[in-house]
Amino acid sequence: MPENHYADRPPRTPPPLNAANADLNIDREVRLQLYRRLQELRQVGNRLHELFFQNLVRGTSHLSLGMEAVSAGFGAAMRNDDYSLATYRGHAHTLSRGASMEGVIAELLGRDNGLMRGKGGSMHLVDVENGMLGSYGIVGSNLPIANGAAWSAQLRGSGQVTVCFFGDGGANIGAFHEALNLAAVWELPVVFVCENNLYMEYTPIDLVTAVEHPAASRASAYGLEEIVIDGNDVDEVYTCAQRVIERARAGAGPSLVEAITYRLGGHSRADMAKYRPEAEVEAWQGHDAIELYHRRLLSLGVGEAELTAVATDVAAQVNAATDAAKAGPPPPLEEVHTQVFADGGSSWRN
Amino acid sequence: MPENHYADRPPRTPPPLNAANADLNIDREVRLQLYRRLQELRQVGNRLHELFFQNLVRGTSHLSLGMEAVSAGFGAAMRNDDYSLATYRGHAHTLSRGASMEGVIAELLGRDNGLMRGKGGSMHLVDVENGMLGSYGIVGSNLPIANGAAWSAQLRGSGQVTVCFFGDGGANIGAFHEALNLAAVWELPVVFVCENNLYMEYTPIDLVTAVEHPAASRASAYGLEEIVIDGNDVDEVYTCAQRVIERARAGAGPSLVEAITYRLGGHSRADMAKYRPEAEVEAWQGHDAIELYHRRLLSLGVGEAELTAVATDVAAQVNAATDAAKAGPPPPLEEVHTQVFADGGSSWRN
Amino acid sequence: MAELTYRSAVAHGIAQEMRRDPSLVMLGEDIGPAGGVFKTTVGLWDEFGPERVRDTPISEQAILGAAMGAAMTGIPVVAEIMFSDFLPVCFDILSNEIAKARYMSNGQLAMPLVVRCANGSGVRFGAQHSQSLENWCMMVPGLKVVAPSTPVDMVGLMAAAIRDPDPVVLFEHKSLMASKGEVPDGEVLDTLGTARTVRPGTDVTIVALALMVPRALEAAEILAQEGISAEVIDLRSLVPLDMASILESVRRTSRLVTVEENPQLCGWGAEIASIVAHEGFWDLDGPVLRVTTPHVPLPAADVLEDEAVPSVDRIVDTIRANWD
Amino acid sequence: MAELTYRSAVAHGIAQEMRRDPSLVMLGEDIGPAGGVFKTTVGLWDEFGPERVRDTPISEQAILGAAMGAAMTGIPVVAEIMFSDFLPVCFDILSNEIAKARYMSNGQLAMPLVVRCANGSGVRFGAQHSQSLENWCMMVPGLKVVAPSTPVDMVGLMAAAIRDPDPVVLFEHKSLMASKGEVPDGEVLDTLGTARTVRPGTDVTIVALALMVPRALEAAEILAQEGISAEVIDLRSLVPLDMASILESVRRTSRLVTVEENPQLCGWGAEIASIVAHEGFWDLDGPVLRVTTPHVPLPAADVLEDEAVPSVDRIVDTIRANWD
Ligand SMILES: Cc1ncc(C[n+]2csc(CCOP(=O)(O)OP(=O)(O)O)c2C)c(N)n1
Ligand SMILES: Cc1ncc(C[n+]2csc(CCOP(=O)(O)OP(=O)(O)O)c2C)c(N)n1
Ligand SMILES: [Mg+2]
Ligand SMILES: [Mg+2]
Repeated sequence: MPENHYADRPPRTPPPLNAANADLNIDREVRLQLYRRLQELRQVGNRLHELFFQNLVRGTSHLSLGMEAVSAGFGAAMRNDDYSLATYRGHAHTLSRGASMEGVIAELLGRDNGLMRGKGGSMHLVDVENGMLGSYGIVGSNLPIANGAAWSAQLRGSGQVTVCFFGDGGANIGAFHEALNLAAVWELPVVFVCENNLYMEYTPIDLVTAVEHPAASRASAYGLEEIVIDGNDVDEVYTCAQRVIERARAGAGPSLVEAITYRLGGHSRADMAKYRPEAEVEAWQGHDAIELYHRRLLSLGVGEAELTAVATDVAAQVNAATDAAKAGPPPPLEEVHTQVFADGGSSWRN
Repeated sequence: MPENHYADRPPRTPPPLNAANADLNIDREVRLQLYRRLQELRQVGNRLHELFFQNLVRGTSHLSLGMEAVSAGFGAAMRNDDYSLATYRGHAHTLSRGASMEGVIAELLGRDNGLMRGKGGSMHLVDVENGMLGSYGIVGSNLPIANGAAWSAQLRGSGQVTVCFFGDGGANIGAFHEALNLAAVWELPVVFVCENNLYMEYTPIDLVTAVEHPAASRASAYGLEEIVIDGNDVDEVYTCAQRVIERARAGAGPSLVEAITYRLGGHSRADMAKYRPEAEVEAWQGHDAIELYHRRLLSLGVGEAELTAVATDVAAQVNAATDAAKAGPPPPLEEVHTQVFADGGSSWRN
Repeated sequence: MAELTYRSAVAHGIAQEMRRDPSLVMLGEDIGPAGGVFKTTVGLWDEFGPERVRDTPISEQAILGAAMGAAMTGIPVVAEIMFSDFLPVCFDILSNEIAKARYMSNGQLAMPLVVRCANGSGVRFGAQHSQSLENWCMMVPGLKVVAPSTPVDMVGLMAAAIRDPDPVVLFEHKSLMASKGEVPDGEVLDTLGTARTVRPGTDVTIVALALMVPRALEAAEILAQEGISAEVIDLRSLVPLDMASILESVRRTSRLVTVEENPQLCGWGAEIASIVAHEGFWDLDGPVLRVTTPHVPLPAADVLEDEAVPSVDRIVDTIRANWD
Repeated sequence: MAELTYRSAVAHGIAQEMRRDPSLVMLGEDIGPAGGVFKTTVGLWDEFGPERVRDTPISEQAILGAAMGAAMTGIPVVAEIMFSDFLPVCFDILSNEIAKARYMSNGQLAMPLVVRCANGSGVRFGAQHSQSLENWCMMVPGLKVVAPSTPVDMVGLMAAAIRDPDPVVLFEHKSLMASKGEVPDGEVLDTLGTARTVRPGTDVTIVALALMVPRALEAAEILAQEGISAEVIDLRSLVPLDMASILESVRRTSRLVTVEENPQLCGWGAEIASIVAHEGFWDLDGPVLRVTTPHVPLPAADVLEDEAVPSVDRIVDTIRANWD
């Protein structure tokens, strides 16, 4: 089997950059925040990649390298008490809600200072205090659960909106269908965001999907608007996020957004993603969320020095978080037996 | 709780009868066969209803009274070696493939001469010899399985087409989505037929569905044509069935058909279906598949006497089948332990 | 004191809790105006309205997903899965998500929800609507499992399950629906994880659950006439499991028989037998016996279903045949 | 004779059968050009082509449904569910449909299919990708269940499972993937339902499965140094279950210990313990012991996962502590 088994397929190239997005009405301060967030997500992603190859991440890790604009854009558009649910590829979505970098990194290292003290691991980041209701390892499972969080907000009249991220591959599983239908019927304040990075693990999504857009082409099946955005243009993501979140908050019901993006690295762990056409990878490298945004900010008059300062600042933060994470001890062995039940333990008999 | 809890909803009335269907190019012989089949299905249904109230059907029974035109029309359009899969509401679909009336009735009576010697019961009629691959009790389950039968025919190059029947309520379950997508991607020779009788068990389907047509409004989500037909007009059903089955046989892939129909009786067992608006029930009684067809055949010059003869003939057949079914002994108790495994037994250890 | 059917005890218990806790909600198929296909939720929609008693599409994953998401954000939920046989349709949400969320989040997520379902044989519905699947839930770490056998237990254990901060699966036995019993006026609240000795005895301990409890009692009656004194324990709850009561009983009787409606392999009786064969080994004076449905899917015909599921006669015969 | 890894033995066994039976097909996620996420299907797509080795969408119900429909119409199928942890997503098709079709149809439908999945702990993937779920399949009437522990067993039992006319779930252990062993040249065909005594002994019978087999063997080695002679049985197959071998062994050793990777409740060890506590009761000289993962979801951190899953030390300690 050749490692690059889909190398001969016609490359699926990024959408053309929408230059008009530079003119979107977004505050300079917000844009700088978005840039900072992109830097954080990218730099933590890179760091986790390094730690994996240093054999310090013992399990797996599904990075969002290249896909950061989706979580950054949505994260910035959410209210502090809004809810997020992600897949196993949930690091960026957790960080974009304000979770501690140390907590995330330490969790992947299996340390006691991890977000869940090592119990959950890379695929299951949860940070309830910051509205992050979890990363779900089973494809599709988070969509029906997101409905529940949205239902709860509806019942409580809290005005909270739930944003649920999933992959292109996840749009073909049964839970997607059930969740979308119920959300529409109950007019739930929930936004489903498909991060279409064109691939399942190693199989191109178009080979196994009946329609062009795994999520958006199905919106009409639930009476919803078809929304496809450039998931690498953080301004476009942010603006769309504001709109659909506002809509949900106003009681106008759910939305389904498909954000087209690409992972710069592999699916997980040591995957080098050699199975993709080279021209495709190159095209997407040329449409990198962070570089695009860097150029846009320059074009909007932000100085190179200011951007560099952000990047440097973030680098220091990531270094400090890494050191702190590494300094954490392993969790005590008794932790195996805690928190199965609400009494803190795992006792099932007397 | 009032028994007629949805009585105040606006009635959902039948589609207007399409008079042009009289002009469809269908042989007189075929039409008489269709009429006979309708009579068979109706009369067996009525008989089963009686037997239930005589407490002879010990389990449950989900009748197709009022919905017979769908199975009659599709059954007539199928080749002998084509495959059918149905839900628990599978009597008509089994009979329309040529299964023995005695076998069906006896199965409901739990007798040894039942189609499956009493092992399966009303919800699980199977008659492989006649292409009936089963009645499935779990909503949605038969759709992915139908794909498998179609895949097998594709692999074997047999030209067989698989027809899979399901309900409006079944269009909201995850298996529907997975099955439709795979069928489309693999271009399987399968036809999915939604019998939309406007209700789940007791809940009107429109209260829990995001779109007008639970099945057809979703066809585009799988790149398929939206097809809605009058499920009570057997000529319309038959013509549509011919078209989509031919398409599948020719290798042009799956179809999704939504046949609008109505059950004249309850969902199952002793349900009197009092929860529906009276005006709705009356409107549909006026759009009864058998009466409609009776009138059409008269208008096409078939004599009343000829039609009466068919009905009388079928009545005799049903009586004979009932007597034979009742004469069957209960299955021997050892049958509990047979046919779990291919060796004929159920042994799981030495 | 009022006499209630087991069926109406379901709604009775839920109503008690919905009155107590205005945040408690329900969802499921046909549970609203229709009152449930087993008529176990009759009256709740009328009293608590469509916001708190929600009809759903036929989407079991969506049902349990909604229940989970609501529970973990502060809304306690009672979700109905119409037949336990449909649990496999949503088993990922139940076993991988609901059961594990607290653990994986290291306690960040709470899960105050109850999944109710009709369970068990006797109605001649065949292999996909008659199963006893308590062991399917017992085997999943993080789930609690309850199966009441009487109206009063139904009310009290329903209340306990609803108030429990952990996810509880509550099995309602189809063949017990019409059975009747006294239920005290006022609040009824029971305790999870407590078995009940429903008949004292000295020679053999019979452990049973749900429909098997009345059968075990009848069997004990017959055995008594033959000079065998059987103690009958209604297990009521599989998780938490009241092993103390079982071990204590076996200490006195020196014999254990479990009576399970599930097909044999990996049933709850196996778990109990294995624990007794360890911790109670030196108390045992004879082999541990299990009476179960044979390891087959359930047949539909009445004579076959009756042959498959443990009967009073089979319980008696098994014990008699192994008596010395 | 060639040395194969356990991982490559999977494809080796399947290839042998695909060459033998040109009607045999496969389906699953990323099993084609990618060779499977565990690289267990490498080479099959190249040799047998995309018609016989089909990539699917992420649609487990569609996968098992397609497998079932094809199998019952004459096409034998090997379906991959990537991780056993995903079985609950398609558990209706497996437990209600595939397992019961023959019975409900009174033998009209045959079901020659194999469901393969990666199973078990040791890779620090956390609670949703590390489970040992053999008992979930064992408890379903109509399914056969196999879990090989060596490359040669993988080839031979894969072939046997594929040729078996009944549905078989075959568990491939993630932590054994890199292990190596000799596999004879030419056709290798084993027999379902046969356990293997992998170490003879006289004092205690240890029954183990998959990853627990090498651990039980190591434990036996240590115990031998302390004068305890342990017989180790590799169960290999849960359905059919080779109870004869276990009972025969216990007759000689008078002691039984099961070593299970699954969480305790309703594990396969419970079933075996309960049978031995009945049929082998008078052979037993001491309590039946079970070593299992505690009844918790699996934690992700390496130290915690290692603490949870039965280790050589825990097996040794359990036996030692119960020795008299
Ligand atoms: C139900 C289920 N099936 C299969 C898997 C294995 N799996 C993990 S990630 C993945 C690919 C998912 O692709 P996509 O949804 O596009 O998300 P991406 O990884 O590209 O972000 C698969 C098949 C799973 N976790 N859950
Ligand atoms: C997965 C699943 N959920 C629920 C049920 C219970 N149930 C049986 S029939 C039915 C209604 C089905 O409605 P529809 O699909 O419209 O078919 P109809 O009965 O109207 O023919 C329900 C909810 C079931 N059998 N399977
Ligand atoms: Mg993807
Ligand atoms: Mg319907």
